[in-house]
Amino acid sequence: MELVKKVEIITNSLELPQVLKILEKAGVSGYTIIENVTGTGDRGRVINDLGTQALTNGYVMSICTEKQEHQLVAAIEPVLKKFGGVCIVSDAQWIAH
Amino acid sequence: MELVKKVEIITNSLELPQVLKILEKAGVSGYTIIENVTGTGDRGRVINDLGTQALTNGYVMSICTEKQEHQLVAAIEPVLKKFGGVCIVSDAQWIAH
Amino acid sequence: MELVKKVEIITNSLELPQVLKILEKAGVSGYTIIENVTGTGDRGRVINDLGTQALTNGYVMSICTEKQEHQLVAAIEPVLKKFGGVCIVSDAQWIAH
Amino acid sequence: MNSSLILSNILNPPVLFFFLGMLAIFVKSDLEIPAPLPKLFSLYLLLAIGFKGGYELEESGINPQIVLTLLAAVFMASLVPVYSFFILKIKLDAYNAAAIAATYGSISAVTFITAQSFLKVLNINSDGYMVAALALMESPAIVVGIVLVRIFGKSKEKESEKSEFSWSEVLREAFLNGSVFLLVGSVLIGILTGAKGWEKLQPFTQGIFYGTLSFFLLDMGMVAARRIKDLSKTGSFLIAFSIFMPVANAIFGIIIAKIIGISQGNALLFAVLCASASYIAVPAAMRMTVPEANPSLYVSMALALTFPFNIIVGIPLYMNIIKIMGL
Amino acid sequence: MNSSLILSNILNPPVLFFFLGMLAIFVKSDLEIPAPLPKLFSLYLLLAIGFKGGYELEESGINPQIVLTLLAAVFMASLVPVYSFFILKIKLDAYNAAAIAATYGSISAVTFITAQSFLKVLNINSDGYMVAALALMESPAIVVGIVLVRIFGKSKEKESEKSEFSWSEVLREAFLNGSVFLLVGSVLIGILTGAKGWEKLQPFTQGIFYGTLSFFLLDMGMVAARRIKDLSKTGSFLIAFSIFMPVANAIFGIIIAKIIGISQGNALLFAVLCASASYIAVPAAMRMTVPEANPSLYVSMALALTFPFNIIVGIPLYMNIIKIMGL
Amino acid sequence: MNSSLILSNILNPPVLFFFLGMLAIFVKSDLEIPAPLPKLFSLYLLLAIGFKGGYELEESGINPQIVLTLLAAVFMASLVPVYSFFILKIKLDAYNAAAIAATYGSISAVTFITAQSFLKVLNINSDGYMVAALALMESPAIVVGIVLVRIFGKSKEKESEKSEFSWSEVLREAFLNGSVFLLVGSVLIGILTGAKGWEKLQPFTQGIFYGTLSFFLLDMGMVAARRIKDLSKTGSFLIAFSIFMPVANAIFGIIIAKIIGISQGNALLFAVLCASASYIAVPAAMRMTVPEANPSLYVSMALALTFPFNIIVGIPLYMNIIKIMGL
Ligand SMILES: Nc1ncnc2c1ncn2[C@@H]1O[C@H](COP(=O)(O)O)[C@@H](O)[C@H]1O
Ligand SMILES: Nc1ncnc2c1ncn2[C@@H]1O[C@H](COP(=O)(O)O)[C@@H](O)[C@H]1O
Ligand SMILES: Nc1ncnc2c1ncn2[C@@H]1O[C@H](COP(=O)(O)O)[C@@H](O)[C@H]1O
Ligand code: NA
Ligand code: NA
Ligand code: NA
Repeated sequence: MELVKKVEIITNSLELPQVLKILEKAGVSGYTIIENVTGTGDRGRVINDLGTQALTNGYVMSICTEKQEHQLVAAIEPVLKKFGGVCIVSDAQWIAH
Repeated sequence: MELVKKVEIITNSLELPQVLKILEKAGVSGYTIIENVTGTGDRGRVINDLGTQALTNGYVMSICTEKQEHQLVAAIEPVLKKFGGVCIVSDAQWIAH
Repeated sequence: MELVKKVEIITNSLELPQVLKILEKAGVSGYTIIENVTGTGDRGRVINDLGTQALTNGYVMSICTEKQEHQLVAAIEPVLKKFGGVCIVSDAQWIAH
Repeated sequence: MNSSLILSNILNPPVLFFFLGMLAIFVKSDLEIPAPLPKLFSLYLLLAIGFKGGYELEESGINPQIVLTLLAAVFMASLVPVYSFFILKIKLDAYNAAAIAATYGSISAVTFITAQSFLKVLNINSDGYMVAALALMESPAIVVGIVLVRIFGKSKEKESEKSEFSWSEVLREAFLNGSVFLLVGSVLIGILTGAKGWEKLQPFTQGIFYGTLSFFLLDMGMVAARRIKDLSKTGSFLIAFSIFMPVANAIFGIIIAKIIGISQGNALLFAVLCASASYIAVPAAMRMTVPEANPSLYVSMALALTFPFNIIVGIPLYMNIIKIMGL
Repeated sequence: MNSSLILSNILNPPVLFFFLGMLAIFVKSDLEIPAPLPKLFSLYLLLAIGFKGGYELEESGINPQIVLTLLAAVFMASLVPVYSFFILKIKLDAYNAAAIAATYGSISAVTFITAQSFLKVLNINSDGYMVAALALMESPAIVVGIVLVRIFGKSKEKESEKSEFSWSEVLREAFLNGSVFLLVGSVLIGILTGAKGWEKLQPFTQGIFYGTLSFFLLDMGMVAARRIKDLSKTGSFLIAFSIFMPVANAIFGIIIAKIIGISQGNALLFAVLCASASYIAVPAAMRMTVPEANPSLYVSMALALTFPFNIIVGIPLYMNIIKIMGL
Repeated sequence: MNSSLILSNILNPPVLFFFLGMLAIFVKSDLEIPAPLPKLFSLYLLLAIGFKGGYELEESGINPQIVLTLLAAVFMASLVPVYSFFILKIKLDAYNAAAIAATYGSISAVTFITAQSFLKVLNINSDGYMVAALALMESPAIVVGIVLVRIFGKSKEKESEKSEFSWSEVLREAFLNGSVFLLVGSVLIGILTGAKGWEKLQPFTQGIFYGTLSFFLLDMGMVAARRIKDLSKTGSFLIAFSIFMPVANAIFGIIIAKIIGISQGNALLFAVLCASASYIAVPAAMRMTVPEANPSLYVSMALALTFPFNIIVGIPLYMNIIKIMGL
């Protein structure tokens, strides 16, 4: 198995497309999305009970190399600063098909 | 990036409010929730096909400090003992907005 | 808390039953499932907008021992090779009820 | 047993869709009605029967007969879990016995609705106030069940933990759970808005009612069948209980119906309420208040056995008993 | 105020279901209408009123009165956020003031629909083209709000980031957000298919309309009540704003309605459009374009105060004012 | 081509809503119909047309003409994938050729339903048994596709893996996939409950039918348009295939319809069945049994090209051909 970095990003659903663009620019081999997650943070409670994604969160996870990770984190930071959210990095191993 | 603990808790959806109370008491800066996950454990299969949350699981993840983590784990344990579920802790790094 | 392995598998939803069989064969104590996640990988974009699971992904996470993990990874690899998807392993600690 | 009754029941589209749902699981079709669509149907059905019951109640007004019926309903809902508990205690611990007893003391709204639809096929009248009986019979068993656990359960908990138990939460769970709340609320709105409101909502609450019921029973057939394999761990005692207890409760209900002198149609609905078991509200309450009990026991008994039994065999059987007993 | 108007409003099933939803949260019932079911209802309602409005417009044709009304609609939708902004600036920074101003300049479709249903109870006519006014009033406030931020917001951003701002995205968000798009699209389809199309879709778009509205308001009652605790952080200035501003806007709207001489029913709908605040399209646009503003402020004001106020008190109150002013 | 036919098709609300959905994606509106709501509509449509078809079949009874038509249906469903395969093999490997061939051999239920609605606009009769043809044409192509892969696919798999392949699973996937199962089940229930059942369910299965179809086509327009960019990777050969093959299949179907002498309305439905391609059942089956094939090829061809082509151009075109050929 290959040593990799696992990057997880949680932010407002509306910013999801922007996050995916950043991931693609960093050249990751893929990512996985969980939509309409909720939570609490500095910007208050997020409840998924309005018929809009404007006020829910999106979760994206991507397995990438350490180099890609650095690029990713640098590019994601201003988005999080502006719209809120978190970016979590951890070590992992993986096999892809 | 800051070294942090990632705490993940999976338990019966009905106990979710109690888990969130424990998180807030421990003073974590936020958490993320995925509702209606399913699974299998000692208490049997969980299928999400009844119009009730009584028999589905909730997933909560919180990034916190090591100190908060200790407090959390201690407080969560009796809930898991009584109602079932698991609590997973791992190392990570993060940036928040 | 006990040192454990966290295994995460993301693959086409149709293969979920097969993955669960492998988990059960490896003797894991349980697993957690998130259905209808989406993503991108070598097999292209996955959008959850058709009334079928055929083209969405399933996410399974299982906490297990290192020994079970080895068995799991070996058994999962051919499935991923054939139908696509990824398997991620990381270190964690846990308490179960 | 009168075979035309069985046929009338089975040739009812909702019941046939129930079969179809079961069949889908047995033949391993990948037919799926994903969450939360079934929730839409069940909320709709509660709103619709509540609203209709309220409207009919407003039209008919209250009379002593109604009061008597409602008292009988509360009586049965409180009594059934008590005797069920002692029967179950023969083989089970107090936790599981109480949880199952509560399950059978409470009711299944969709079984009630299917019985209404059966009466409609036979052109037998029933009254709107039976919906009030339905609402009244959902909660008492939860309270009785918890009282039984408090008395008979040898608590493994330390005293400190025991103090956490809160009656206010239990009572809220019992009397304000979603289905009771929506049902009672819709009854009240039906009463308040009367004929005017009925006219406005009728295409929604009545027009598409049987279609939605069919759709919901299609799903329930799948849900029930999915749990049938869980029965293997249940044991023959509980399997027998899931069939015979409903019949006994129904007969008991019919006797009471005869005593208080209610009409054929209402008697069938009352019998069905006594015979049916809860697989939503009660399991949710028991999961929270009696976590020691095994949910897969009480859920699979109510869902995989009693529910299909009542839908397919029970409803015409109870009608037959009612006819034999000359109501 | 004419108490029979209040009663007519309150004894309307949709409004009662709204109360029931609020009550569910207050008594902590576990009643739940899980996502995305409410989305189904809101999409349905937009499609249905759009299609009906289009059909009626096709029947009646266009006349100068209609053009005048639609111009008045755009005028109010652009003016309300401007004066609201300067009132709000007394206590708030430019970001929050602009976001709240935009919220109150735009409209709430379900408030409009509830007012239509109130007119139906009273047998007062209104016209299909008011749906076009509804559609026209949704977007301008978003643009006005962003212009206000651009002028008055002391940008904390560096110049480099500022350049990222794209008007094309903002205008798309304003004029092509899902609800405006579906509404306008359905109006056009209603116009194009006329009486033939109407006949075919009528059981869907009309038959089950009030039932679905009731269901949706049940949910909206829960959604509104859930946000009431957030009001504690809002402060009395904004609480007062959430009640008095709608009334002022409605009166302003009624005066304009009198000047341009539109009928009682249309005047009520116009007043309600002026009085209502957006809690979906505008928050989404503001979250993206003015992330510095606090969503829990503008969402909870519009949803937990203005919306219930309009549904319960506002609609009959504005009707009363219309009657007093002799329209 | 008769322009009034095109107009009749396009001025049909469901078709206009399909356009509206496509437009939503093209202009980047944030309109969204989140999962699983579209599933609700598609299950509803299958249940409704199945039930109606069954009821009509029960009324009309079986005759040799019906048997002949159903045989022709199975014949075409088995033949189309064979000749499609050999055409596709010119440019593609056996896996992709077989998967696409299976896709075009099978059918799209919503195209069929839109054609029914087109016939209704034109007041042309069609028969309930065509729904049985629809059901019969869904599965054979799956089996044919897999047989073709078994014969022509140079398996990269080791022998040990090959043995894992299970025909029973394939046949289950082919004949018991959710849509076939629900459709056939609803037909049978429609037959069994006849006029009585029809009367009860008619407001549900018929009343709200066109509205729900409109809603579903709104979604399908979005789904189709979303895949249009994927076509860039498809290449002109496959793009041409997605348009010309349906027309060829339709003409072939019309010739057969003429030979066996079926009515105009039925002939159109038959042509549409031959012309349409599956984007749900077959892709699911192919994803499992021929994982070597690229799903974005067969899904985007069927969904982004053939489906809109049939809905917008194909249906009136095939009707025109039928008229020209004097059926
Ligand atoms: N400490 C945390 N742990 C896990 N998730 C978090 C944490 N802080 C914030 N989040 C997630 O990020 C979202 C946005 O955070 P914020 O911008 O702080 O409001 C929240 O709604 C949570 O879903
Ligand atoms: N080993 C495990 N790995 C991942 N999730 C687990 C594991 N064991 C239990 N769970 C989750 O926790 C829930 C409750 O577990 P239990 O109380 O053991 O039935 C299960 O339904 C699973 O979702
Ligand atoms: N690098 C990655 N990081 C996270 N998820 C991935 C990654 N690569 C693939 N996946 C997930 O696995 C699914 C199947 O991958 P593939 O077989 O490569 O198309 C994708 O749709 C993603 O959900
Ligand atoms: Na009972
Ligand atoms: Na307004
Ligand atoms: Na075909």
